[in-house]
Amino acid sequence: MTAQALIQVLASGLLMGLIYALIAVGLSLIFGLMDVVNFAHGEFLMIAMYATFGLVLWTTLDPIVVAPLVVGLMFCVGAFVYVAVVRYAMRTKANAGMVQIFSTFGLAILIQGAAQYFFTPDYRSIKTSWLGGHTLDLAGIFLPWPQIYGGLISIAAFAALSLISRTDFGKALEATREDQGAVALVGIDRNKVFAIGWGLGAALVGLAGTVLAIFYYIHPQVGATFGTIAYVTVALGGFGSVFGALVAGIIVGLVEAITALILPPTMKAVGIFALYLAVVFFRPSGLFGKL
Amino acid sequence: MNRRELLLAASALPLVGLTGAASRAFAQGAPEVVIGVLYAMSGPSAQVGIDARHAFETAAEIINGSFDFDMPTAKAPGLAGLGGAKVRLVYADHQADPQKGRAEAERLITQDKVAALIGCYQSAVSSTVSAVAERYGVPFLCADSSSPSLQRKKLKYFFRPAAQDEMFSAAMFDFFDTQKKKGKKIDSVGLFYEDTIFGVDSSNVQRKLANDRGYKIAADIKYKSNSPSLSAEVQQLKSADPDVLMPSTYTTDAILLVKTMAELGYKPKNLVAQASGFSEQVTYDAVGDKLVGAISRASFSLDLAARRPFIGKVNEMYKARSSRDLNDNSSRELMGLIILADAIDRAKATDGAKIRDALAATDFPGTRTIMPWSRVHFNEEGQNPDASPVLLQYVGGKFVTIFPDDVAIAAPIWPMNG
Amino acid sequence: MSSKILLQTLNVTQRFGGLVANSDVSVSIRRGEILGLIGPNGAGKSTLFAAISGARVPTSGSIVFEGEDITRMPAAERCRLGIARTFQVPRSFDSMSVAENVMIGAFVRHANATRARAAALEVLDYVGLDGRADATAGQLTPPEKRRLEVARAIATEPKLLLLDEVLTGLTPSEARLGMDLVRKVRDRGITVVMVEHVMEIVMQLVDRAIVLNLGKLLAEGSPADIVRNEDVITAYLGDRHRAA
Amino acid sequence: MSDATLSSLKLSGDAFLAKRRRQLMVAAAVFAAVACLPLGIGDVYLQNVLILTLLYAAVSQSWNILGGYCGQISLGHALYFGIGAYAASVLFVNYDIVPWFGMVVGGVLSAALAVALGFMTFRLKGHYFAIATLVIAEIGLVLVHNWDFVGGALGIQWPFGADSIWTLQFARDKVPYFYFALGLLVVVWLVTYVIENSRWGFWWRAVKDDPEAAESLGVEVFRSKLAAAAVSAFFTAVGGGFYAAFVSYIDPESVMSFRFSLLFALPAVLGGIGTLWGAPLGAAILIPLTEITRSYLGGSGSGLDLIIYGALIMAVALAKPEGLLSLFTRKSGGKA
Repeated sequence: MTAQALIQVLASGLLMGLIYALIAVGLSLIFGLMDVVNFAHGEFLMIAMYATFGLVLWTTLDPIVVAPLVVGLMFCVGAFVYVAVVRYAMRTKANAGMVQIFSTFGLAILIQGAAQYFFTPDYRSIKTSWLGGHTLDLAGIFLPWPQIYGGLISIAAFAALSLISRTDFGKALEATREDQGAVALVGIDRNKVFAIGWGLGAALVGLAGTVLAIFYYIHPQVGATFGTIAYVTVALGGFGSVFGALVAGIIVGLVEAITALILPPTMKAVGIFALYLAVVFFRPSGLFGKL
Repeated sequence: MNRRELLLAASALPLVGLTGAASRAFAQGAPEVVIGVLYAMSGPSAQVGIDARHAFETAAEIINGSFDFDMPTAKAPGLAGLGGAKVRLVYADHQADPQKGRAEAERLITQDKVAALIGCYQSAVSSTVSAVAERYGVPFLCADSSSPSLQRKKLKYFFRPAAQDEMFSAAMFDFFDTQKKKGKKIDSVGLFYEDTIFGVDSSNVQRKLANDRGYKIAADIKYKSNSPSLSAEVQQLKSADPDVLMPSTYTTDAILLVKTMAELGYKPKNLVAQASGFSEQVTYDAVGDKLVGAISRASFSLDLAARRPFIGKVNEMYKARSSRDLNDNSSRELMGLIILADAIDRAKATDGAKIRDALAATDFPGTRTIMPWSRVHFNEEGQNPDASPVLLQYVGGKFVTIFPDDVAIAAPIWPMNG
Repeated sequence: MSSKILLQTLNVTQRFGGLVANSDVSVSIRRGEILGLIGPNGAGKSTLFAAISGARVPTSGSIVFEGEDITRMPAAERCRLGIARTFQVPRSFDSMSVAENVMIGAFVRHANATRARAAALEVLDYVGLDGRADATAGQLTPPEKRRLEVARAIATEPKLLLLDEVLTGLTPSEARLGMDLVRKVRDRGITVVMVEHVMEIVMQLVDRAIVLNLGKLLAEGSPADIVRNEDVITAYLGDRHRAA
Repeated sequence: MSDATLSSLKLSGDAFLAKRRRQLMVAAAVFAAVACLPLGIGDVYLQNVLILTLLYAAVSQSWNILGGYCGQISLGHALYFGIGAYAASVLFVNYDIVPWFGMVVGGVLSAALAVALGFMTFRLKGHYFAIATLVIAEIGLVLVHNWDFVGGALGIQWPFGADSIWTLQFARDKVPYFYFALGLLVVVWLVTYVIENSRWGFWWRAVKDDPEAAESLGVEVFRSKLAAAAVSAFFTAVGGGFYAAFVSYIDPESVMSFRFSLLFALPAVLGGIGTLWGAPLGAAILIPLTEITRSYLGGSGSGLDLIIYGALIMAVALAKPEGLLSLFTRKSGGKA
């Protein structure tokens, strides 16, 4: 394998890693806000991909153009899921952890079933788009435009997140997560903040969905493929840490690519998993998690 | 039966009754032969099951109705040997799980009293289902699992009319040999296969054939199915750049593979696929423009319709149900049911042993099928040794038969990416 | 070993990054006494408490219990040696009954569940919770929870009981009942160390007090000596008086 | 101590013993009733559902030992199930060693592995632990997938043979499997019952509620977790060995995929974690429901069975967070 090929693999891994980070950050955000792990996160991604696909088919516009619409839609989906499901899961005192895991897990199965019911299990993919199939050739290093776009979107999203954290709303989020009792006293509606938090988390994974829809295939189980990676990414970065999700996403992308070079590609997930185990062995709360 | 009724009522699912009624509505009044159909109807490979359902329903329509096709059981309405009995299909969902396949096979045999079973796509499931069929003495027609290991068990009730991977791969290498004789350069092959029974079995056969016939294996890549990215894998293929890329992949990965190859600027000199994902219309809908010149092995070719017009009609019937053309899988499934029905017709009974003997005695020319097979009969392992496979090349938005020469429509474009 | 000293800390220092929470603290706990460990907020009481109970290993220095160096010994092992503790915020096992909570402590001395149960019931009777044996721990009132903490600790049959602010936040009448309980515990022959910052109450109860300030040992002596100590008055009482 | 309180305390102890005895009698009655089921149910399909229900009840109860009693949520028990299945299959198919022994070998291997992995993972808390278990099981799956000695992706087919209780192979008869699965459940239940009232049982529950407080009361927290993991893994593996004999064909996906890890946790969670009857109750509802919806709704390929299944899990988790068992028990003093 030449040096060029190595750079190629690393570049591809980096771009994929940025997209992983974008998929994962919503999960981490929700956890940071209210200590809930959403096991239907991958299914949110799947809904966003179907939504992108559907809108592109219906409006004949480009996935990039419909993206804001999908993100808005996903915000509503996230807020709705909070109001309709998670709110109740949060109320229980007994087995709180289990209830959260299994209520969102039940939701995930239900969404998969519904997707199969409404969209059939067939594989969809967006055939033509501005970026789809186009590649940037940098002296023999091929960088597909959809992935470059995904990487840029991801960086933009993280920049926006760091800005949001400085706004009043960001402070309200922070306050809610620090002390849920106290915020009620200063007039912040906890449920509203959580609903918005869920909306935001879903919107972020929705954004990732609009990117993936350009170059990945879409089917009812597609969330599972990325869901596991998202969980490991979030845990590796540290639950609740937005910056951790970014760093971990990039690391996961790179490690996956490198493992596929060293080991038989069938074992490439092993690299990510082993890395996770090694990291939490020394840092039980991930790279940037709070203890 | 009562207990089952009770259980159903207890589970408070009125829909259960509805689906049961719907499948029973098939045959009203007339005597019927029940055949159990086992596919994954939910989960990642559910689409195959749903396509299969359309194929079987088309086949049942042909068997039960009266059609002027030169195929067994087509002309007479129902099965003449059983007084015009209609074929009724009962579907079961095995979710690609061998345990569930086994349980569903038993349910079909003991509750629905099926005369025979047909299925299963996933070789792992066909494995447990064939064992159940053997134990209950009910014939199992393996329509589309192509793992060679299935027939090695020497089961009495196992029958596979279509080719298995050894025959398919042998056809590919026969094709390479003829190309080589024509002076084309084929020195190395690149194996790219998923880490499932299908992929591993296929690659084992191909590796052996390549070694036996003196082709260098430039790449031997086993990848994880449904990976989020295939960049690193494709990069390795690109570095190795074999003369022929031989993928054994399912639909999802076929789409991703082709997209990734295009993105990374890798144009394989030639691509000869072990069907599966590369015989699915969905793949060509998605990435057909990048697959011009790709070759896939197949059990089926629509080109044959030019010689046997009824194939086109059958395809239309299928298309009306599923809105897609018959492909490698659906054609085998459709034909499989007809072969099974023909045996039941000749057995003049729904008794397992008699159907089995009739199946074993099956012998008719391939021209009476929709397949490119030369003959339909079974050896002592239950395998049809004359299910001659073909190679199809994707040219001009459709598949063209290019091998073997006796059924070829056009000369192969080789190399596909010069 | 029948020395009068039950436990000693020798030059215990605890650093958290740049912050020094305990600096060179050497104190002794005498057999059979009720010792108060007091100091204003941030004085390093809890840190020293954690070092003695085994919740944290100090950066340097050592801790000796009955002549044995236990500096690095895990909490569970210390418990077997005879050191028990309570928590500032009561941490009952809320899915278990009150009796079962106490049984956890009793299992240190009784491997058999029936005997552990009997021992637990005896302790519950002793601390006055016998009527609540079958209640779920989560249902107890806050003062009852404190009592349960003490009961659990006693059930481990300790030589040394470390009480972390057991009297804080109680009403005067509840506090009095609590003090009675502490005396009763000492009458069982258990040495008691109480961390408190409500000095007024503690001083009525303890035989001796140790005052920490800014991580250092400030004063040590009888309650009467302590309240008269100039340093203590400026560092602690003065502070409090000014704040009040 | 006054005589009055003494006698009241004694009563409390006696009441406790009476309760334990009553539990045992209820169990005897329930298991006896279940043992009679094959007399009335001759249908092979229903027998199959019953066997799976009993097997999942037993394995979920094994999961419950670690997850429910000790509070360590494992999402990777498929690893132990797979080890059991593979140990029994490899020993039987390659070395002619009867599965009875193979299951025990698998159990011991799994228990040893659980302890070894425990050293790595038991420092982790909450989701970090759960994801570590998931990830380890996935690594195991990939390794088995690529390990040719155990058949790799091709799996292992048990040879056809005459019906025999030694080889646990029965061509058509399901009843022996039924009694084996029931026997396994009874053993796991009894082990749980005995441990529940032993020092280990109490330690586990203390570790689950508050590990730090437990540690201060002399509980060997780390060792408790290791012990719970070992017992849990042992019986999960025995269940896996039985499953292999029952299906007589295994491949990595069909015994080690993440789906199984969830399926082992689900009955206990829905029935009531950390209880004696939660897992069996959860399995008794969940398994027949999934099997029957799949068999009678799944054939359509519409995904309706998944919708019902998902909605059920969600509904139970939200409506009865303590588990369905709370519908049946009047818990002392509690709200339920």
